[in-house]
Amino acid sequence: MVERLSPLEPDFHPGSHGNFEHGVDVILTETRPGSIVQLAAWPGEEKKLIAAIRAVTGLALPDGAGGGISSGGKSVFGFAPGKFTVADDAEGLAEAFAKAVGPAIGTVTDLSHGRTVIRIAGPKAEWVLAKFFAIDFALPAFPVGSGRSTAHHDVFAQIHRSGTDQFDIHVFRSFARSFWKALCHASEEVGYEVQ
Amino acid sequence: MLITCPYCGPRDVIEFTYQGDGNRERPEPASQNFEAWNAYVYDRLNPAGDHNEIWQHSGGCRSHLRVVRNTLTHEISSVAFARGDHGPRRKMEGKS
Amino acid sequence: MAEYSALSLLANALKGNKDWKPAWRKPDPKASYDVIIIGGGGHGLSTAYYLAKEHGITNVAVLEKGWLGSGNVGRNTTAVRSNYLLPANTRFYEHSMKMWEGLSHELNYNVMFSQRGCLNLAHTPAQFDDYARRGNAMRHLGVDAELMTPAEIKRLIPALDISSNARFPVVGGLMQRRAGTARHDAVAWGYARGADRRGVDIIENCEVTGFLRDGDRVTGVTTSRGDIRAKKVAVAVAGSTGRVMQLAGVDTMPIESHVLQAFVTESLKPFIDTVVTFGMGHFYMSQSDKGGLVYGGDIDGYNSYAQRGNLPIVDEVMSEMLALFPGLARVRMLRSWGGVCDMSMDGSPIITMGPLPGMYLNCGWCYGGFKATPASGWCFAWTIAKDQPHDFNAPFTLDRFHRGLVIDDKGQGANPRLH
Amino acid sequence: MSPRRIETGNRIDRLKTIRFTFDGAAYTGHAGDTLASALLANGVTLFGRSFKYHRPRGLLSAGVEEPNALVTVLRGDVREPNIAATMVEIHDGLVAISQNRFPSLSWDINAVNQLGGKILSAGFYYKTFMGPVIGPFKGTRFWMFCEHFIRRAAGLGRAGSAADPARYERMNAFCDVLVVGSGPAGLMAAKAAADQGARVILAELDPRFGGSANWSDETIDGLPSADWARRAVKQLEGHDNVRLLPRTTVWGYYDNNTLAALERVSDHKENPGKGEPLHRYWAIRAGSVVLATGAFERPLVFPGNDRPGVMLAHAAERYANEFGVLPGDKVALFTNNDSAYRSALALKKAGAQIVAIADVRPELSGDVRKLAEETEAEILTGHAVIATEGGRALTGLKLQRFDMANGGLTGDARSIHADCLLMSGGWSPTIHLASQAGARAEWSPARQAFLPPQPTQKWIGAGAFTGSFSTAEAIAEGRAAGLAAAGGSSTPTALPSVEAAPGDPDPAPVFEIRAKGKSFVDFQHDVTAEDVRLAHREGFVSVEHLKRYTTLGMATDQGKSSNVPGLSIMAEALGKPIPEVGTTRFRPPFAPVSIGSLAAERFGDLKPERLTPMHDWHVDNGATMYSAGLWYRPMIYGLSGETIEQAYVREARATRETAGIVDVSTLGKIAIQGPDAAEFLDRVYTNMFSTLAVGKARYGLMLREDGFAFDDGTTWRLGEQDFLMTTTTANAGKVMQHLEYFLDVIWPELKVHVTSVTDQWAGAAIGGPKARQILAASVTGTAVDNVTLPFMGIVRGEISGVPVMICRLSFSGEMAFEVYCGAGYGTHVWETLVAAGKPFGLVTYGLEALGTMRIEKGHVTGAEIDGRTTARDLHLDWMLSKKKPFIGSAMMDREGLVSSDRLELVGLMALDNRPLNGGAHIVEELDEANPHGSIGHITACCYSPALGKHIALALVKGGKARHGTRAHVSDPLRNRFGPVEIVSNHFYDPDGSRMHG
Repeated sequence: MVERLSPLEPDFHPGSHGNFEHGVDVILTETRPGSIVQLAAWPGEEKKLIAAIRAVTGLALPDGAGGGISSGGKSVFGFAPGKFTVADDAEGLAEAFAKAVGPAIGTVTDLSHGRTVIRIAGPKAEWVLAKFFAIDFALPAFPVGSGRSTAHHDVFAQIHRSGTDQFDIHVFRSFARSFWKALCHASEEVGYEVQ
Repeated sequence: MLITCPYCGPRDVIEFTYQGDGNRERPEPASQNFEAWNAYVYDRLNPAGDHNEIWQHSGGCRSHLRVVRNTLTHEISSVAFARGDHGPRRKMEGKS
Repeated sequence: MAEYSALSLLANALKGNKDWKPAWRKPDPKASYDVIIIGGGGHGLSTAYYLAKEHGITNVAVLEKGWLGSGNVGRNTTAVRSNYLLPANTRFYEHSMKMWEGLSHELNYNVMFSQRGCLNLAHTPAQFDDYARRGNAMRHLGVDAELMTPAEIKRLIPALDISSNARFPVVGGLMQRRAGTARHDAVAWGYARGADRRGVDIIENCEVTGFLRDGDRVTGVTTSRGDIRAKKVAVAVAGSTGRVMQLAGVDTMPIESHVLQAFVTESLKPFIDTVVTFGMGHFYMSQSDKGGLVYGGDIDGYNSYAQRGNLPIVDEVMSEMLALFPGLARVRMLRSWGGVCDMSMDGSPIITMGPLPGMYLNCGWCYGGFKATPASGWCFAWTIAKDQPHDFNAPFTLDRFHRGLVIDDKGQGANPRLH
Repeated sequence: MSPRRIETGNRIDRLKTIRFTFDGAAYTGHAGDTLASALLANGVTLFGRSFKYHRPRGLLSAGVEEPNALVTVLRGDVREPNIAATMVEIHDGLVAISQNRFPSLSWDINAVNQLGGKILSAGFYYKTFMGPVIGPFKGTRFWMFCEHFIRRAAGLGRAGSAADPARYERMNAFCDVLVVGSGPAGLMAAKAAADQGARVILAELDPRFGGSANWSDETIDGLPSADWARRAVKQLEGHDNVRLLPRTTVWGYYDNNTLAALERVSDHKENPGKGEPLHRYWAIRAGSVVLATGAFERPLVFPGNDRPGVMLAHAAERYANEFGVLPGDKVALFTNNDSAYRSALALKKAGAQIVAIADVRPELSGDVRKLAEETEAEILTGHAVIATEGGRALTGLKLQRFDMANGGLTGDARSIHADCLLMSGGWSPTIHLASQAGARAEWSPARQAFLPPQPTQKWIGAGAFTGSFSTAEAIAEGRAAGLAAAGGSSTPTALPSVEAAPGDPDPAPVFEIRAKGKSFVDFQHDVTAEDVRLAHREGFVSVEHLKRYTTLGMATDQGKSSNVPGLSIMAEALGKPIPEVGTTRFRPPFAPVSIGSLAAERFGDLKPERLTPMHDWHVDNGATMYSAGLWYRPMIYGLSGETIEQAYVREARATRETAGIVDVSTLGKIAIQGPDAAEFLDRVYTNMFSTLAVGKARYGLMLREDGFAFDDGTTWRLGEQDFLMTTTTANAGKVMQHLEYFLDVIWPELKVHVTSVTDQWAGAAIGGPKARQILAASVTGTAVDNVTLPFMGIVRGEISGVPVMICRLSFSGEMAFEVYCGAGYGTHVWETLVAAGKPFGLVTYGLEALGTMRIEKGHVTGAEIDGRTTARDLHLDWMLSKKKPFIGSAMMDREGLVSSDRLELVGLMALDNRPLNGGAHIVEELDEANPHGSIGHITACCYSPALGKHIALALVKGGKARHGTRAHVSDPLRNRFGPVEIVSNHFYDPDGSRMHG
């Protein structure tokens, strides 16, 4: 199979950058999942869709708006009423869901190429993200596993908190390089490493 | 200004797109009542006080919301999903 | 010797400035008038002035809820121009421009109309063509317009970033040399003084609380200072049109009220000598004679009567400002304020008889009200006096929306937020 | 040691000497100094020139309210004008210059303006400069001639044009309690809220927390107040739920408790850290707010009150106690209240001689008299200052007996030598933020001040802000406010005890001493008491008229010190109490805010760049990129030496002769999925989509609700319930919102989901006579012949291992195919197609050639669908289904949309064989000297290689009826006039035989 090209390529520079003399406070990476799928249930069919997600991925979604979970290279989170983003390191998720989610339950939209996932991790991850997004990143307000839909000016983002100090940011592929550059720029203050 | 999206919670107004007077009811698609159509497209309630209006959380979950907001103080007294809601609307008057 | 002149200034200074008279009287309202004008802003005052001067109708009262000029005439960014795309707008605003050119003398009051030019920057060849279309439309109606190259623009505005690596490089611009700025408050005061001296009663702190009716017909108003009857009642309250029309039982209008913020920096030595607008967003700026950069951008984008803005527009406007003038990053915003605009459904105004018998309506000015002040009052006075519109305002009817005769300079349809 | 440096001064680190320059002269100061304190320590008295009269001015204050001592700070070419010297922390290498003077601060030629004082009264410019009504100076010319000089005389500092290399940043913050101000009230509030477990932000505009505790020299909890403050700050630093923001001015109070603050992160540093911003703009969403912003001392209005050396009393106290600078050796005090006695005593303790205390009040309380006696000054109750002496520094003053009851001055004037005069007109609570988030301020006749209004948002006040001027009250109110803001209840522990100088918080109601000479109300704008009275005579009596007519309170200090004195003078003239004159409502910002901080991270980077999957390939292969909205698209792939026109003509010609390929990834793409998808499309598009077969595409047109044309594009039916809609690049976002609105608000019963998949797909359009051969050579898994892939058919296959979707449709008018694949494979598929096309002569083409071919075909784009045109105007009426209603169908036949004089789409051919211009107008009769009679305009134009002519699309009145007739282009802007023939917009291959093959 042909390898997918990352949209970050020419501006992806592994190594330490910025004010890192006293250590790096965030690590930036591109997670490059093999599959990203958007699932959307018809009104009243959300439970069935959640069951299908469990059947396909083995992930049990917690209740509540923006709830999510990740495990073993797979993650899922709600980003809108009845709508979920599922990502998997492996390819082929869309096909699997196409079988599991019938037209009576909802729709499956393959976004494996359409979204780029940038991970920011480290003790200053909240600090750096607060420069972009007007949402509360404090742990009580944004628990581990959950997702948020938000935007930084023209750049729409779904943010999945995949760890206490770790966030996966799903952005439109066409904006990814611009956003990446901005994220690197904003991380200079705290010192960052690209992995 | 913050709008409390029923799905996303309180968010800055920058994430929302205003869609105007939420009292208007669109005539049936095949309606030939042109005055009703005109009223629907052009005539707006514009009160100084509580205003029933539609917003889209375009920089978030993209739901449309029915918001009651005071146009003098910007205070928001209620927010609900617009979808499936049969909240207050203004029937567009007009002779057919 | 004119009442106001260099000589009178000197003569008064020698007498310790003790003899200056009030710019306008502060009369109590009479029981009735020939014409009542609701709204002591620029448009209401100029309407009163031209009713008296052009049509000999002097038994006129202007009713102002607060202090005179407290609405948008004192809250705008003072630009005066007639660089519109569509002929109905161009003709009307050009009429206004011609009146501006003689206004200080007309009023014996220096409104400081400074024809320093207004430059619209274009950032893509397609946008440049759009501006060319507009400029040519102006030229075919006898209005001045010219295109400028980036090099010419740089000579005119040295602080402007025209480099090709700017995110939105400047590819050219449309210049109207006769456009410019005026001292906004002086326009209200000058018209007030002029109307007052022709016998018009200007009544401040007089809030209209309702309309007197005889059947459908409007026969006067109730106010915080008593009932006042009139043969004709004219409404010129842009920004409050929704509120006032509701008092007359007209609940819906093709108008939304929106807040438009404006900003001024601290005083600076001359920085730009013209009005300039950014083409890849919404930003306009000029410099006042006092030295403050006066600028603004988009409306906040939702119905409001609050005269207070919110932060997203502040950030947006400043970002666009620095995209053009990166040297201004350390200059500081001194003051911001909000005005309430009547955003109409096609971005163009309404000057018309009705919608009720005995009533006349002037509203829907969107962003454009200040520069329209002379022509708006002139046309409205004509319409009130003759019970028919002048050619200049004939297109600006209330029923044009329903009839599909919209005058949509921006091509945004019935979406007031985008005009 | 500097001439005025003394031993006190708890903010100064004498071990650190700092070197800086002011107006080119080298000075030294210490760490902790402001530019004001350092220069004052060096004996500098003259700091600036006033706005109108260019009078010499010194320091009035020690803080943010400073109206006089404004300077420009230079960093290389970057200029920061109008900064109060009192707010500049010195650092090594600081370069500051004075402003609004020529040629120098001490010899300013414009000081001549003082001679014209009476002529240059308030509003004089409205009465003159109008010029003659005839002759060369008629109209606006004379005014503009005068204006030229007025503008140059006006203004303060000079802005630069050099781009600022500094970084600005925005930070979004959330907290339960925001405490604004860190005096005793603020410290107590922050502590109380933090102890309740609340998330707290404490913002202080000074570099040090503590506010008045830093200089009041009181005792709190048995400690000197400054030490008490240090201890309190240390305790707060130990809480991980507290964020301390020094150098942070909270300047705006917006809706829903959103506050805006400016943190000056590295203004005070010679070299900021790597990635460290100069300013950080905090947007804070606070559950509740404690306003503990203190109060501003007011000047008194008397002749010569602006002389350098005349200073607010507490400011002098600050310079002595906080900065270790004695503002004068022989100091006099002029006051209407008790608070200033403490200031006099502080200066006395710091080593000054207090030569006299003049108090407008006839009597002093016993406590205060005791304080006064401690200063060893001559005490002159019932006296007022009626004049000051000196040039660029104070040398003396004149006093006279004063009767508070009637303002009368009696007896002989007395001269006193002094080099510093402290004045105090009482205090005005700093209610600015409260005024932004509250009702009308309330006048307190006792305090002679406006007190905070009733809140309209969630805030609680504490300390001097509320008019409680004593430290003991501040401490009690601060703790109560912090507790309440955090939702806690009162705790029984004792409050810290306070030992402070006694005093009555209420001043005498005296603001002005009316004597001969200019008495300044607004120092920076040179508004005098006489100007206020002139405004009254001319009827400008409402507070807003006063402000606008005289410019009172409009200077950089926004009337912080002048507001109440100005109002009181107007109130007296009107014979009304102050509250009936009114108060101006304060607007954001509380203090001026750098524009860089507001643009924040978007400074230098206004908009993100949107790149297609093949972007790097285009750049690497010689494309000139064109910025289209946020996208970048290839404009041409120029060969060396080619002009733009040569390049696009070559590209278009080659496409029509062999084949060309273009990146179409930017087209908006929306997945329309669900059982009602077809029904939905029928309602959205003017034409039918429910009849479209799976595996087929159709061109569709949308109208707005008002019946005007909105957008067009092809929509592909990929499955029974699965459509892929394409939109124009420019309208992708708008169309998406349009669809979402109808599904969410109008037709919630439809089971349809819409998702933006623009970024999922890379798209390449390959067209031309050889296109099918090239495709056939590249694609596996499907045939691409006319039967398998007819016009508007869709097939799936693979190109070099990558799954692709191919639709046969044409924008260029040639036999053409759009090839879509996953965006991550875009470059791979593109390169494969380009390589496969090489033997056939395939060219890559850009937007210019794309535009050329579409003009030749007469297709419309955003230039024609401009929001004002109808389907009929564009000859798309064939797409208006009569079988079903659709969005806009009810409105599209209104009178204005069907009238015969509408502009309609036509083609134009230049008859003079010269290029046409976009935006040129069309006329029937040419009149170059006096252009008129426009019948339309050109929307797009090009040189057509297919026709060998300069052609254009145009919107022209009458439209089709004019086909075959002659008209003229009239383009006075570019001086291009000439004959054209009006023809059909379908210039090339009108029956479509080439694309149908």
